[in-house]
Amino acid sequence: MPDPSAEVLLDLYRRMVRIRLFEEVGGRVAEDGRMPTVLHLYIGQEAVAAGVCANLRPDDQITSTHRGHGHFIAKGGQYRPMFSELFGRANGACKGKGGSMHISDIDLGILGANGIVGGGIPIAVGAAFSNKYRGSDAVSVSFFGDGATNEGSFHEAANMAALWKLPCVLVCENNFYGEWTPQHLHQAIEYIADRAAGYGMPGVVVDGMDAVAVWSATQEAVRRARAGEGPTLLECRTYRYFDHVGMKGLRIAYRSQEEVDSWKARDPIQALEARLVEAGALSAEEAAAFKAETLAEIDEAIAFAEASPFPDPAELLTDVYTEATS
Amino acid sequence: MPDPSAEVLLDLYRRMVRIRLFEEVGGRVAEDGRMPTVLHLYIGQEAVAAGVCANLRPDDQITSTHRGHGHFIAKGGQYRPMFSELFGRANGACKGKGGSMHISDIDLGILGANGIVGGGIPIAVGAAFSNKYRGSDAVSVSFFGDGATNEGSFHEAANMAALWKLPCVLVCENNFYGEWTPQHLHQAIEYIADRAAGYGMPGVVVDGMDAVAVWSATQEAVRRARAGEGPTLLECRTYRYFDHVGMKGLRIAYRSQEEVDSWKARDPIQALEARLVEAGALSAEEAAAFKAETLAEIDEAIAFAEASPFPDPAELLTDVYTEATS
Amino acid sequence: MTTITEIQTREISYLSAISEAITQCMREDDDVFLVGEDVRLGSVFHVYNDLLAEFGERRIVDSPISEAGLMGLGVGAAATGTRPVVDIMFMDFMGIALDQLVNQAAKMKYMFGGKARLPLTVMTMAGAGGSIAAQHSQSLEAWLCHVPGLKVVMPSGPYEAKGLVRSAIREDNPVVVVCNKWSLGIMGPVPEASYDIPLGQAHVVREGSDVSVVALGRMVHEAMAAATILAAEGIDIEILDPRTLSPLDVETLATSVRKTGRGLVVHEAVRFGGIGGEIAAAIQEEAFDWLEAPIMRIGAPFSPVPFSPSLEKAYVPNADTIVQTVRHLHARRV
Amino acid sequence: MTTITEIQTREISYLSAISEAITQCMREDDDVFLVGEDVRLGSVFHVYNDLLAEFGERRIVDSPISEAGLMGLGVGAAATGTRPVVDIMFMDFMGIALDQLVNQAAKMKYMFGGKARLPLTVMTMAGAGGSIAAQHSQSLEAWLCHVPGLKVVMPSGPYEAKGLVRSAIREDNPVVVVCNKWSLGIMGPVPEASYDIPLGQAHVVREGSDVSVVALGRMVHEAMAAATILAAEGIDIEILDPRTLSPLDVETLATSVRKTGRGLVVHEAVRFGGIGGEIAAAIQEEAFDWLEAPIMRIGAPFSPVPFSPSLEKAYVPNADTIVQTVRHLHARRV
Ligand SMILES: Cc1ncc(C[n+]2csc(CCOP(=O)(O)OP(=O)(O)O)c2C)c(N)n1
Ligand SMILES: Cc1ncc(C[n+]2csc(CCOP(=O)(O)OP(=O)(O)O)c2C)c(N)n1
Ligand SMILES: [Mg+2]
Ligand SMILES: [Mg+2]
Repeated sequence: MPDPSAEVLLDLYRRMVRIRLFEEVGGRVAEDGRMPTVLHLYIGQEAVAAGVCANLRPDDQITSTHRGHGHFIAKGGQYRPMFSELFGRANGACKGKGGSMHISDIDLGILGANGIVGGGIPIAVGAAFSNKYRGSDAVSVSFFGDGATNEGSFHEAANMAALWKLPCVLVCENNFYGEWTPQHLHQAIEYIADRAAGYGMPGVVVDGMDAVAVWSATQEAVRRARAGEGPTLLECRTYRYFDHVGMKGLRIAYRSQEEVDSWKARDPIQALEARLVEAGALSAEEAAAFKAETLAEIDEAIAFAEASPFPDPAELLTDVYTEATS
Repeated sequence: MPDPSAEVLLDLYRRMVRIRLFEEVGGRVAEDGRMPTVLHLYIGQEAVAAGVCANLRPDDQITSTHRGHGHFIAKGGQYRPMFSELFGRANGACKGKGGSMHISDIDLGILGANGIVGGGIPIAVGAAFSNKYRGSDAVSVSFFGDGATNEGSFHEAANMAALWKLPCVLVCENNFYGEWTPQHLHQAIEYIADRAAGYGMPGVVVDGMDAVAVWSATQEAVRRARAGEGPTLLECRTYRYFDHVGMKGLRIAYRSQEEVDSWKARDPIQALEARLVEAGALSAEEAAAFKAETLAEIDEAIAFAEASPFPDPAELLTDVYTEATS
Repeated sequence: MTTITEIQTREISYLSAISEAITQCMREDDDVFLVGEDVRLGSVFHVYNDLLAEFGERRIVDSPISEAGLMGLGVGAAATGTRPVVDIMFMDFMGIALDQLVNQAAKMKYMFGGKARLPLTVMTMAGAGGSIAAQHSQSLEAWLCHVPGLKVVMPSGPYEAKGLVRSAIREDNPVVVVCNKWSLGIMGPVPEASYDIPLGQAHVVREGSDVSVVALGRMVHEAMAAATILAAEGIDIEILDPRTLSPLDVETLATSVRKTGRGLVVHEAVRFGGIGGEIAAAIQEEAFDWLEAPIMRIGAPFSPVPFSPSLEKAYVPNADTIVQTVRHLHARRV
Repeated sequence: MTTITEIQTREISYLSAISEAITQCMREDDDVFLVGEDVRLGSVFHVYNDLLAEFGERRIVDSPISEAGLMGLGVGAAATGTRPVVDIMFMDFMGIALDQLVNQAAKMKYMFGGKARLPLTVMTMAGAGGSIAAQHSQSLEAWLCHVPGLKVVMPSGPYEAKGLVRSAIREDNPVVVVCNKWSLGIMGPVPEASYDIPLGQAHVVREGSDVSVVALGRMVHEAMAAATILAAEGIDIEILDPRTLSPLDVETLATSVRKTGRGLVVHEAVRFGGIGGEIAAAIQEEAFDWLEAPIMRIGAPFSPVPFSPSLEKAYVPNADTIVQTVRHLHARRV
């Protein structure tokens, strides 16, 4: 696998920064009670969304989780529809009907965040089936957590994907906790990628704090999928800095400060920024400018959202069914 | 592992013969329309039920499948309650309420055949949890097919069993078909035992046509379970001689006569009988006498069942709930 | 509107009607495919026996025994441009697949702010009566009717089966087709050409003046048998087949009850909590001032489906139960 | 019978009442254990916060995220001599666990010819109102009520929560306790000592003469608020809390309607296909000759639960909806 070009590295960097800043600002806004929702923050895991989605085309599909804003952004979702949605406004990505756990844009191939742990995996496999059936070379990707790999839906979907060599990639973001339950209390294995052998697909363990590592592992998995060689289970070992939900810090001491700090020391954005600066591909000023621009875009989107109207109660009963029949 | 004693071999032999003759006679009686039910015949797979159950105590529990008569017999179920049940009589093992797919006797630790593929696996794991919780050293065994290993229930239960090191044995009877779908069209792996690694438990492949092999593999698995070392996934590779349901022969050519014949050539009962005769532990006359006795017992049980009354319609609404509260 | 008798029909079975509808839809539209357990070889009910030969393995797909994954496959495929027909062999297994159907298929369009289209058809077999016991005999349509985003149809005979299956497949929403496994052999006149039965329209099967009997699925035939017996006693029942359970055509049902003043709802499902409660409650709301008696309901008693024929016979509602209840209703004075 | 006021009570929350009931049952009976996702640390609702410290990891068991396996674990454990309390965090997830609950737990005793005992309690949280959207807000009790072999209770307040949870745990049958996540902070007087609320008995919450309002769960409080508004207008409603939905105490409800001549059923669940249909249909059967108006029903509209507060406010039934419908009912002349 050749080293990624500076262009790729910059792309990964920008995607991660766009996610991180969204989460930091969004998290605070939610915490201040300005939004009608809590957020499952993705901070710390950005390398996964960025590294995976940088390999995807607009017509490739993803399914995501309750922790879905990062995937939405990495796959091309914009701040305005996102914030309008989170503020419950009529011009949100889902017209205010979906909310944080259902953020989606099917035109961008984003088949939804999901409030059901494991719920998106069979859907991604169905999208892959459909791509193959329709003769498209699009691939689908499902993101899910370590906890989700204990759901039957993971197992059933993985088996089907491997059986039919479907063009998809199963991306497990192993952040070592499902809510407050550590991995060793929910499964007796160390590497989730080891489950792949039980389905007859390759299982790959990746450093999920390294966007470049994720990017290159995904490149190979996507290549295989697009070439009709079947699915891959990619275990990205990563960490969430905040609690299961929200920013307020841990309500329960279920992990140690040392553990958190040790992961933060390997922050994926800082690492890539350092590498880019060192390689001369990015100056400190450019980095600061990009962050400032992004923050401005976020602030503008929040202002836009807060100025937008709530859906009219008459909207309650629309969008339940598609009216026309083909 | 020491070679099994002649006593063990005879025990395995008798259990298998009792199953085989039940199935042959019961299958014909069902086919003749004398019973209100079809039967999922177990013929060909007897070594598994016999080899496993010969290691179990009366207080150990099993859960079974739609193909459950063999397990019922091997775990100590008698012909009379079985036939009365299959004939739908009030004195059946389940008072005529359960039928073939639900044959059970909780007093013998038989927690039911099951009409839901994969449905019994979590139940066996629950029994194992309960055994451990109550400080009993009883173990539980779940029987299920190759097809069932694609159900989420298998996956979820296996993960829990391994996680908590529960005293149970997961026995997959890989007969290479789920209904008429061959294994390679339902999963992309060759050895189902390979799934065990994904849960962190040992997976063992056994010749399911060899009662002695099944017996000794189970002996070790049961020992582990009873000793608190956790579950084992035992893949017993076996074959059913008849179609998915009933005796009438194959309605569809989904497998070849050569394939069927090659498995029949390794018939588990014939093989063990030959071994016993050769070892001088059983004479041809003794074998014939045992079969004749067994057939007589079966005939008597059928006559008994057919002479027994159907449940009174007033029984329809009893046994839905337990009345007393503890 | 052309009626059934004006066009070319033949007597075919309920089974053939389902198969023919799927075949015609698959011929018309390459986006339609069938996926389910053992469907390649026709599944246990033989309904799909002829499809593999015509459409091949690309379009007739055997699923592993994985109902949740299978339903999810249908959801993902439907959301991305195909038109899957998902077979859940026995309706009893719906509990395994329900999350994908209810939390994903039914809600996706709404949660996505209208941006999804879910042309998903789910075929399944309900019904008791053949001693296949508690886990292979249930009628669970009430669960599905309660879920916004789904539609639910229940064909009573071959004509309904063909038309409703076609409408379900062509519909851009998730539709569950609840067939009856003990109706597969029922014969009836069915047009050769393809046709739709519009979803959401009840059908007056038999006109009558004394009591309105709303019968679901196979119970339509039991009601017809009851009508003959009752006619001999001078009681003239009107029989209505809702055909679609969700959305329910309350107006047609209430109109009938306004005429007769008496209503009875009959289904095979367990009476308590069955969709008959909704139907009865809705009718009495709409026709209260015309009612001469309460709306009555017939359904299975509150027990699992028993195995023994002697018990199952007492379990499944039939023409006799209908006759007795209608007599009672008819005799009732306010 | 001692009444609530005669014995030592304190004001505690609905949340504490649940926790106290489980704690007392666990102290009394070592066979009782709790298993569910993240229960060790109290689960997301904090209901179980205090249990681990007292009972330890043997009895407070964190499950992997595996609702089907978890429910099956409960079934197997209950059938073999323990008394599991299984927590299914949100009722919305019931679709994953339903097969084990419906095809195994509910039917096992019957299928086994009476030989099983299934002391299984399932705790779960229903209810909309906090912008947690379509997959975390549903009230799906109607599914469970339709299943012979299960019992279903729905505590409306702290007193009911404590007594019903205890009765559920001590019952030798599978009981689902449908709690309301937005009621956890409701305060009320609750005895310190343990007590049972018998399953299958409805409770007259408020006596009244004009309209009988059958309110489920949290809707009891909305009905109480409506009663105050309506009283000011001279309309005196009687409020009934079924407490147990299956088996349903139809007699108490029908007796009330025979007195008032008018009935209204209110639940949070989607109106169409909700258990309100069963309740309304059953009442009109039993009280027809006394009815001065049809039995009316209030429930959620036929859409998934929306996220935006502006929509969700219009979605969830409340005191206003009750006031309006009661006015309408009260004004209706036959
Ligand atoms: C089917 C289901 N079960 C339980 C939950 C509650 N829940 C939400 S997130 C979560 C933990 C998920 O853990 P993991 O899959 O590792 O994802 P992470 O939160 O770590 O990203 C749980 C249990 C749910 N939403 N859906
Ligand atoms: C949940 C569920 N899905 C499907 C079926 C229908 N069915 C009954 S047996 C069977 C095949 C089972 O195959 P396997 O597990 O290999 O067991 P075998 O019949 O070979 O013993 C199927 C699909 C069922 N009973 N339950
Ligand atoms: Mg995690
Ligand atoms: Mg098999």
